Amino acid sequence: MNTKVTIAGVEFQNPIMEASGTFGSGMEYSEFVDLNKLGAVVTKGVANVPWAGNPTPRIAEVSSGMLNAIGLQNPGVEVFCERDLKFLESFKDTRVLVNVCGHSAEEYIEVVDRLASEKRVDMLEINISCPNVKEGGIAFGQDPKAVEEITRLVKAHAKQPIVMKLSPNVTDIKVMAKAAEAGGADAISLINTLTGMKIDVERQNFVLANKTGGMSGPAVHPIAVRMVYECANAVNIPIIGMGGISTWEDAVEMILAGATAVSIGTANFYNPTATTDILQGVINYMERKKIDDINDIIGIVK
Amino acid sequence: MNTKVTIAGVEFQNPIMEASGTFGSGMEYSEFVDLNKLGAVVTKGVANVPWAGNPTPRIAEVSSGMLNAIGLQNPGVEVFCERDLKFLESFKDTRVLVNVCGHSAEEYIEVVDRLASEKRVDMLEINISCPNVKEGGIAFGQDPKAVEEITRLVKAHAKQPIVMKLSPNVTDIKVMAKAAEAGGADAISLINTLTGMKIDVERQNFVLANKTGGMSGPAVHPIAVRMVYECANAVNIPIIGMGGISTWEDAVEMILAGATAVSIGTANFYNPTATTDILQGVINYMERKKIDDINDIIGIVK
Amino acid sequence: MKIKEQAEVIGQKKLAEGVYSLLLKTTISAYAVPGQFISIFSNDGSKLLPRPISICEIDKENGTLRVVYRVVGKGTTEFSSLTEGDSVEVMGPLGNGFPLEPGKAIVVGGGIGVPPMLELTKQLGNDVVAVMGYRNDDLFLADEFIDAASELIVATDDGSVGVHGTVVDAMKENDLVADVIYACGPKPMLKGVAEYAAAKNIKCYVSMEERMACGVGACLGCVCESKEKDDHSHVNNKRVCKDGPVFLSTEVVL
Amino acid sequence: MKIKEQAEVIGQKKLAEGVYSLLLKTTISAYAVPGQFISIFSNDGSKLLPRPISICEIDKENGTLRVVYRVVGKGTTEFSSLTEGDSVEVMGPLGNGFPLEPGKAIVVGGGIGVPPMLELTKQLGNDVVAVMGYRNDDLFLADEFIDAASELIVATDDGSVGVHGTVVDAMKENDLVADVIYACGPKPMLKGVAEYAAAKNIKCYVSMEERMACGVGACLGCVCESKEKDDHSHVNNKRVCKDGPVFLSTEVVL
Ligand SMILES: Cc1cc2nc3c(=O)[nH]c(=O)nc-3n(C[C@H](O)[C@H](O)[C@H](O)COP(=O)(O)OP(=O)(O)OC[C@H]3O[C@@H](n4cnc5c(N)ncnc54)[C@H](O)[C@@H]3O)c2cc1C
Ligand SMILES: Cc1cc2nc3c(=O)[nH]c(=O)nc-3n(C[C@H](O)[C@H](O)[C@H](O)COP(=O)(O)OP(=O)(O)OC[C@H]3O[C@@H](n4cnc5c(N)ncnc54)[C@H](O)[C@@H]3O)c2cc1C
Ligand SMILES: Cc1cc2nc3c(=O)[nH]c(=O)nc-3n(C[C@H](O)[C@H](O)[C@H](O)COP(=O)(O)O)c2cc1C
Ligand SMILES: Cc1cc2nc3c(=O)[nH]c(=O)nc-3n(C[C@H](O)[C@H](O)[C@H](O)COP(=O)(O)O)c2cc1C
Ligand code: FES
Ligand code: FES
Repeated sequence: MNTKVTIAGVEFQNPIMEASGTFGSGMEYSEFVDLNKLGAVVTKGVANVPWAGNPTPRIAEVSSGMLNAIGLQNPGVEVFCERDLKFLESFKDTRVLVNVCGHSAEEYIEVVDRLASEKRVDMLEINISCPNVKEGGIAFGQDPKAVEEITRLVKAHAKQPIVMKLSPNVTDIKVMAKAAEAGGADAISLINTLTGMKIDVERQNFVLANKTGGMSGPAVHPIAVRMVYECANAVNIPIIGMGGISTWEDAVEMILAGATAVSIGTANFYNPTATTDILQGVINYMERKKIDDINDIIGIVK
Repeated sequence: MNTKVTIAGVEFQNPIMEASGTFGSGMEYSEFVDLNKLGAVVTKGVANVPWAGNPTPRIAEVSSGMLNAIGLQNPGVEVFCERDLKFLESFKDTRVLVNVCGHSAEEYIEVVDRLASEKRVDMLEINISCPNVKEGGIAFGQDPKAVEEITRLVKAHAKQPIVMKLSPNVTDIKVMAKAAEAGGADAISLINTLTGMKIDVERQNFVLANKTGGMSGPAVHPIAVRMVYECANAVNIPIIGMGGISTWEDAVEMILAGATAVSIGTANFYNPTATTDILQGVINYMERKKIDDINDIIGIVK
Repeated sequence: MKIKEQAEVIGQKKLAEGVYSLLLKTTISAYAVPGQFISIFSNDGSKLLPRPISICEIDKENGTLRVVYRVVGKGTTEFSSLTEGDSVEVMGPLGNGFPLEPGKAIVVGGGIGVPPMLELTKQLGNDVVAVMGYRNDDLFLADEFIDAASELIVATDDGSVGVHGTVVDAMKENDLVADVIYACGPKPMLKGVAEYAAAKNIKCYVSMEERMACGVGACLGCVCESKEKDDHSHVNNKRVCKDGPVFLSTEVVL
Repeated sequence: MKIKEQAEVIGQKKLAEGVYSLLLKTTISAYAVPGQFISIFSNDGSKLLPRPISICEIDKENGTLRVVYRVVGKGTTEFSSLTEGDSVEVMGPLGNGFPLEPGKAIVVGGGIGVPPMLELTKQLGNDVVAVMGYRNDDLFLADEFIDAASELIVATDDGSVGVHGTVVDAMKENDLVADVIYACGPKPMLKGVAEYAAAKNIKCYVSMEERMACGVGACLGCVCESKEKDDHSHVNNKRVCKDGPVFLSTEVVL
């Protein structure tokens, strides 16, 4: 049975990754899962300098999901390379996708340039869709011209293939996917979080210090599947699908809709072995359904 | 204690309505709730002629919500006036909002004209956001120019105040709200359903015959609250808030965010007395919090 | 009269592989007729929609309803772990039920369409031939049909018991005739039974299934295609939950 | 060593209005130290995030953990209905715990910050003054602190028992001194204790709270502000779940 998938020339031993920001750089969850079993580790967003993120509370629970407003706290690309990439050195079987964030095109490029020489980085995931950043961030991801532009700029600097991570907070995701493709993206990943809000009726105030937060978890899964399906039928570059994947069925659903690989985010928080559990479930499904090659079912539901 | 709210000169005894399409014209649920207790009955979308709707399956369950692809099946405005409005005659205390749908501006206007002389109709809710209609429908609701245009046309014909019902499947809901306001809308209601998809991994096919469906239920609530909040701070016309309201807390949350009234949809399906239960909960909250007038808490969380 | 309430679980037992019989104490029993169904709700806040399950037996004296169901997904898996003393949310009775017609009757059930025919068979009285189709020799409820019907004919997909084939094969083999036929089962089976009935000129009622949301006729989620324009919908659609689940075989497109 | 597993409920009892004591059989007990916490998960598929609850007592011999919690929302309401023999999903031990320092100690708990101090008090040995603050005369766990500590001083908001006021008022009234202070409770209380400690030049540990998602340090959801740049984050933020919940009072902004 073959579970290998290839995206932009990079081969992944299987299509199961975790989603940026939910897994750190893998250190914490390496107590629960063997990172070498994963298709890829996708790191938390990294900026050119350390970011402090938003005030707390940063987390709110909602029905079948959560809101987060971390605000892309990160130690900056320098520390990231020295510490996190070094930690990832020892996991040779898994690929490493570094999620990149910035307030401006210049900041993205600074990170991309710094990562160019890092051998441990197999691919860059460019987060143009985080709803928690006031400048840049969502503005990039919601305007097709800006998406194409930033993609082109990043692509010109990147030494590794680039995956553009799209925001679901748009009228037509296909337009954004096409813009990324036109800008030269090697792949796209979706969905980032949907902007939501929770109000505490007793305190009559927002639950999150940031007022709004990004919604993730099973609640967003049907929207994610729809968007992956739409994009798969709109562009010719591969898709990394994510959003509310919690079970192997959710992962298979996403693959059938057109994702070449899938990322698991929020599910790690309630099941630290979600990634490997889901991988095993997908393998069992393939056996039961006599699917010899995972590539045979990518996007077959039309 | 005052629970009365006024929208476009129409007084509602309380801010609790049910959401269009989830309650028929009230007949079926009148076995469970006294319609005279509700702020308003909002009818299923009505077109100029009978619509057959989509093929089945039309319903899929998702985590904390559901997808529907009814496709606006309805018996047409003529039967509606003769049967449904007649049925509603006897419930004098509740207001009646008729939800209007169409494939084109002409079709909307035909319905609006036909309803002009109907005394039992207190307000029209213009559904420009149903994701299940291929022509018109979503196209109207996702383009601000189209929203303004259809609002203006409908307003010119309408004898009752009009509420424009907005689609959440947009990049910036504020733009749509402002377009409706600019077109002369008396109020706006939001959110309609978010477009989602479910795939059956065993059959390797879509669960819904229509492939996609509109997502509703608690899963969409945080998005709805955020959008109501955004609109409340962008326009000066009143807002009817809806989306995943399942408990009195959810209803209060929506009011605090800026809704003058709220509609309860999917919750009726798992709690047929959801509307009156929530009304009672809101009243208890007001008592406990010593809120003399519901109007005092509309949009106070800023 | 529709009721939504917490029913008390009187008992549950496994009838066959994946098939469970659940006995519930509920005031719905006072109003129920054969062919109606109830909605059973999950305790899990992420699974909101009702699971429609047909009524298998009604005991008005003890105030209980019996339902028999097959575990096919998350909801039915949850129900299968209910035990005596637990409570579960139910709504009903829903739908129209089978009209009790005079004369000789054939009741036909296939797979998980078998259980809804039991109360009907009992209420029809004695001149009833029951034709029940199963996958294999796991003949759940067969003993109870032997007691309730004048005759039980069994068909199995694998031929292990009775007629090798479908219930329609069994009806043909026995050249059954009657004044009325009642059927519940998968759509292809209903189609076959309806064709058999039409050929023999027998009045035929079929019980339909569709995905449901409200269960009470409000959402228009569960329609099936009707041959004529429907009085309520004014299009060729009938609501399975409200106008059905039982229809004349000649009313609906099978 | 972090474990996620189904723990068995050995028993549960109500200690005071809305306050419950839950005894769990879990292998986590083998690795736990005072001041650490566990994540308890809801059975309801719509409530996904863990509820962090501090460890109140550790019984390594019997392999049990005791937690004491206040019912404040949906998750804790669900936990309060657990009874003997039920199982519940838990993860832990999480966080760093209190360092056991030599010398004379003051342990300070306020409200639902009282329970986490019990195991600490026991493990510290004999020279411990416990200062516990309550709303009213519902003095849950007070008897156990009497047994565990050298002395118990009680403060109540309503003045019904002990010192009328806060734990800080009680400390001042008794002019307490020691080599180390440990505190858990609401932030304003921690601030007061930290100021008292600073004034008296006593080393002080505080246990912090923040909304959590992962509970293991991966999501950066639960940070608190640190006075210096943190070694891990490289900004002025420390993760309560991983770097804490116990911090030196001088490390964090209270
Ligand atoms: C009027 C009516 C009466 C019924 N009576 C019985 C009965 O007596 N015994 C019994 O075992 N089953 C009966 N069913 C089917 C039963 O409702 C479904 O099997 C059940 O809802 C599945 O729930 P689940 O959560 O276990 O499965 P899910 O996880 O929701 O779905 C698993 C699979 O079950 C099927 N399914 C789901 N919902 C429905 C539905 N509403 N109708 C048909 N199939 C569905 C689908 O194929 C789906 O893929 C009846 C259905 C209807 C409409
Ligand atoms: C490290 C740590 C240790 C804790 N130890 C204990 C303990 O020993 N006993 C105890 O009773 N409680 C403890 N708490 C608080 C406990 O986690 C919350 O009360 C609980 O998660 C509420 O869950 P719920 O579903 O009942 O409430 P929800 O319905 O989720 O929320 C109700 C209210 O509880 C509060 N709350 C929710 N989540 C948290 C959280 N993570 N931290 C703080 N407050 C929250 C909020 O004010 C919210 O409005 C601890 C919290 C932390 C972070
Ligand atoms: C706590 C948290 C932090 C996140 N941080 C990032 C991030 O740094 N960069 C990014 O591109 N996406 C980030 N995301 C989005 C996730 O990668 C993912 O796109 C989203 O959560 C949907 O997947 P899920 O439902 O499986 O969590 C974050 C999500 C969560 C919940
Ligand atoms: C089965 C179903 C049918 C609906 N039909 C209509 C409709 O005819 N017109 C309309 O404007 N909205 C329709 N809606 C949308 C609801 O009115 C409401 O906007 C949406 O469901 C969000 O609210 P909820 O989460 O409380 O259900 C329908 C929703 C459902 C679930
Ligand atoms: S399920 Fe709603 S009309 Fe039948
Ligand atoms: S809860 Fe995730 S870092 Fe603390």
